[in-house]
Amino acid sequence: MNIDQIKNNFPIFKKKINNKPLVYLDSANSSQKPKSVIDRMSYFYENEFSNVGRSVHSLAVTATNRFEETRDLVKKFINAKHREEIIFTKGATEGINLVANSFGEKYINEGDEIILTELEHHSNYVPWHYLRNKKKAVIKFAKINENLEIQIDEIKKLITNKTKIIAITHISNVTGGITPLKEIIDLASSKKIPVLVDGTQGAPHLKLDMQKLGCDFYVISCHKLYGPNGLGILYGKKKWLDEMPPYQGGGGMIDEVKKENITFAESPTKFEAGTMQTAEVVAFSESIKLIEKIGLDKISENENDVLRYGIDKIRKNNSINLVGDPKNKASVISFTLKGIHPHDIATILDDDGVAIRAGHHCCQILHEKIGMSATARASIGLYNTKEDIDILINAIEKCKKVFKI
Amino acid sequence: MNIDQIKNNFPIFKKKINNKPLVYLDSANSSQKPKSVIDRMSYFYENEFSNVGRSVHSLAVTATNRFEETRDLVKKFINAKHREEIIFTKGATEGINLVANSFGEKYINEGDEIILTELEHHSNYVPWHYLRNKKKAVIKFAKINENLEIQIDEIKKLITNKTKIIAITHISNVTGGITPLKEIIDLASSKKIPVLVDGTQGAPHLKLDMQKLGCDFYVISCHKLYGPNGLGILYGKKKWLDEMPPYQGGGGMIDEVKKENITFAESPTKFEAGTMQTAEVVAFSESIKLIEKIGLDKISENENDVLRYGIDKIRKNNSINLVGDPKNKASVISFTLKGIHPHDIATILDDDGVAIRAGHHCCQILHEKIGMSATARASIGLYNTKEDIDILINAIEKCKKVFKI
Amino acid sequence: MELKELYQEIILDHGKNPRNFGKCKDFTSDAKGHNPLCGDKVHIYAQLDKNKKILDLSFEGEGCAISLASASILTDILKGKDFNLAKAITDNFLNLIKENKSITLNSLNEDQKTTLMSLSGVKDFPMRVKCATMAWHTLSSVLEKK
Amino acid sequence: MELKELYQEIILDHGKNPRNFGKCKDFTSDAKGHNPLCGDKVHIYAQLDKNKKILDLSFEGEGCAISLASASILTDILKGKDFNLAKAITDNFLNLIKENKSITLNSLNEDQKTTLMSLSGVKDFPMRVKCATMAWHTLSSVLEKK
Ligand SMILES: Cc1ncc(COP(=O)(O)O)c(C=O)c1O
Ligand SMILES: Cc1ncc(COP(=O)(O)O)c(C=O)c1O
Repeated sequence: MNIDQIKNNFPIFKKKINNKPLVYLDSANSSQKPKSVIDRMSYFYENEFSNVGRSVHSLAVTATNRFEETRDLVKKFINAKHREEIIFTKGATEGINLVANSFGEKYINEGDEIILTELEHHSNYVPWHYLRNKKKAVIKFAKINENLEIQIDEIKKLITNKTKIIAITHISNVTGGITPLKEIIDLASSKKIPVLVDGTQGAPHLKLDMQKLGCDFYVISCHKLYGPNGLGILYGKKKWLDEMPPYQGGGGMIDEVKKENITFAESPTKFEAGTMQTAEVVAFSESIKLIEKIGLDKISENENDVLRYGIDKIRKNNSINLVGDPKNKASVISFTLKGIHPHDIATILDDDGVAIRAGHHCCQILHEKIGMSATARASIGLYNTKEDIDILINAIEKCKKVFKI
Repeated sequence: MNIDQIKNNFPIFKKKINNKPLVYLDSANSSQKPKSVIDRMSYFYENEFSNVGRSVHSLAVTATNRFEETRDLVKKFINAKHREEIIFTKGATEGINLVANSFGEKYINEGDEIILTELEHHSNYVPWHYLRNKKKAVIKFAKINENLEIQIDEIKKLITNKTKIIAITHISNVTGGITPLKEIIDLASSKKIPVLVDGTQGAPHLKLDMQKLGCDFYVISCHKLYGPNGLGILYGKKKWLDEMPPYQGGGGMIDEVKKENITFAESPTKFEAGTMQTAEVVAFSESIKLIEKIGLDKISENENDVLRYGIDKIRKNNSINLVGDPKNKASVISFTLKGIHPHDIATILDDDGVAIRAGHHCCQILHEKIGMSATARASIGLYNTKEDIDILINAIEKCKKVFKI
Repeated sequence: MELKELYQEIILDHGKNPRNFGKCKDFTSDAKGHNPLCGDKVHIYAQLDKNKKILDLSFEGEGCAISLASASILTDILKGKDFNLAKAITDNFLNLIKENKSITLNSLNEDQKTTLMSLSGVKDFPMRVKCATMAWHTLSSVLEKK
Repeated sequence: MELKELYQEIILDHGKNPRNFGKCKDFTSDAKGHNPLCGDKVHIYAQLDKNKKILDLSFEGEGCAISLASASILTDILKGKDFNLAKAITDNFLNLIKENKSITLNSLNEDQKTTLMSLSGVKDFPMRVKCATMAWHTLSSVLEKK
């Protein structure tokens, strides 16, 4: 696989940042977009645009077909069993809110327990916090170990007969640690506890197979998967989606509307209220096509090469501290420098065209645990190379110079 | 104003539909997009893309600035008092869901009353229906008259000291009738009842001034305003937004997150959970610029010319029945033909390149009232001409031929 | 996409003068179909006997020419048939419309075949496929309910 | 955008060795500032007397060099000043950073002016403006609380 060729698909890499070539190491935040996705969106608006599912004229037919074809593509991409299990959302955040709200409304009552982990992103905690307040439910956080890894034993400990759902990340957006999902889901299934997987960081790096994985819900953000902003996917097992009440109310999701009562359509329509982000959905099909053309195995092989190369270099560098040391990890390197705050690191790196993220990465529980209010994070996408790591390390060295350390 | 010049801004009109030029009369469903909006989105992805508000590198700075500049533009466009009163949503539907949920959570209790009208779109009913179920609240529908107009007296009749909100459309998406909003809002204010305006159909045709209008909430769908799909605007008075609890939970909207409790940011951040549809927001600034370049007064002047021309022609044609006859109206002509179902009309019109919508237009309450399960609707946007109306009428005549009537 | 393929003489006739409209006497099973996006509705009534035969069949409903004609043709053709045959014809018809397969059943006479085939013009109008198939899906419910 | 404009000697010094760090004795008013997006925090303590004078001023906090230096410089410059002057200097500083206006106050000596001006490099780094201004906004709360 030739990375330069792949990089050529992403117009933004023609851009200079502070007169330096862009070294984009912020894909865990949001990935850049290939030309095929950008152009698909323009093409759609210029040639095929109409509202979906509502009118019977030719444009509406085309738009509706393109939209629903993408649902089929996604179904195949994640190997779901039914196309009705694929719901388009605004993002992973909305996906989790939908489940916490709708599943929570129906199945979670006073005293019931929700298991999260200390690694969760705010998106996989705040919606459950609402539910805790609304239903007087209990949230339990599974402890992570000194390497900042999720451990199945800590989850096992927390399970009681009041556990109603386990909501857990696939890959940590701070440590890159890969959760032993299969084991956790098997454990949960044996106790009939449904599992929601926050797959926001998982989907871009790991091949997905919903039927094999066996989780009950899986959420994805398309913008981290080389797709458009403002689009996410919620996968849910049909048996739940059939039973769950709708989430937002509006056009398109009803069966019959009377003054006294309203009945609702079936999934996925039931969960897609109002005019959808059609262009984004249609364009996302190009992300899937690109990923499948390169192959997720090749993508992760290259990403892992770059990751290992980076970790090795950092280990050899005494002034850089790695944050977390999970055995099984992907894409993410979080680090700190003694005496230089991560924000200052990010600013100085930017001067060399290197884009990373600094902060708590929407993981305050984790940052409180490790006693740091912020860390610096470099994250690797399909377009990154070992050269990018070299430039990163040089720029980190420069931080020390600027700070006279 | 030269319509052809304006039309040239919209690439889709180069397209042929069934070998005929596209006559797009479905803008109330969703409007077509000018090249400037489409190109702005591409440009953003190709040159400026990064996640907003989260990183400190240069791309993130640019993206964040563009995003927040659009908020300022929207503030000016609708003459809101504070930029914090502008919240970006997925669409009008999400805007209303947000208010029904968040305002409803805090201010509406058992037995409290919500006033809607018989003209409301499902988006402005279903969210209130949820609230009715959740809080045991009561929904009252203000009756419309034989011209299918909203009448202030019918609203007045329904107001009691239990009325907690009035939620009402600005322009009906079926009749085009313009609601006497100012009078209704003045009445409501005098009784300290907040008013939510469903401005989905209002914003594309009427100049907006939130400070003059004095409503408490106003929702907009950008895709009906020549902007991208998947984006909406919720305007809310600061005094409410400051007090209302957040809606969706996730990254970016928090203040401090602990295991036991969470505190939240201020508006608008509080209401914008998760990664936003940045490209869409940025591109929407081009919609506003186009509208302001032409001028909303000129836009509505032309639209009204075309509308009156169409209504006159239809009145002279004995076989076409107008649906609703509001005195004050904009953009929309709904009609039926004796002996031909609206779906069949839409299909036959499409054969001549004419795109209209047929169905209940997400207004089942209204359609039940008028005893029709479906109507045909032609709706006028800034790019439509009297010629479009001529082609429409000819195509309607063809329906009779096909049906041998 | 030829408009006159969609609106054939037979369709227009069945659309304007639907056969077997109303509730049939002594119906023993019924089911409703509804397309919430457009508002089309159908309600099918059947009098079924113990020998798995459709003694009588009728419908009520509102909708476009295609959906009315489709329900009308359905009742006309399947009245008097036994369950298995009705089921086979339904499958055949749905395959014709959705998968573009040809009608194979020789249990129908030429006249009935022509009538049924008149609905096939809908294949080229994707947004109208549901109009043509709704009654047939509803019939399946009626038979399953038995 | 010159990195060395942002990380001037004075800033680095105040960042590494913040002045007036900790709770000042007998503080009579305090307030917290927080930037939830990056996690920077500041807590300002002031001992105020009835004659509207800031007798003592200190802070605690964590964050980047800019935010620490900004809080440190603030306490250094405003300690001993009376309210109105502190308020005027604050406004002046915020205008400098946000509106790019120049510092006009001659109540500050040259040394203090140079120190304050060292924070102005932040103007060219929009994402860092909040780091430089948070302490000043928090001080306004402290004075208002009085
Ligand atoms: C692990 C994880 N979960 C959830 C999210 C939320 O995704 P989004 O902001 O796209 O809704 C993110 C991204 O910020 C993430 O990294
Ligand atoms: C009057 C009215 N309200 C609300 C909506 C819902 O808007 P959206 O689907 O963009 O959320 C529409 C559009 O369908 C409408 O016409």
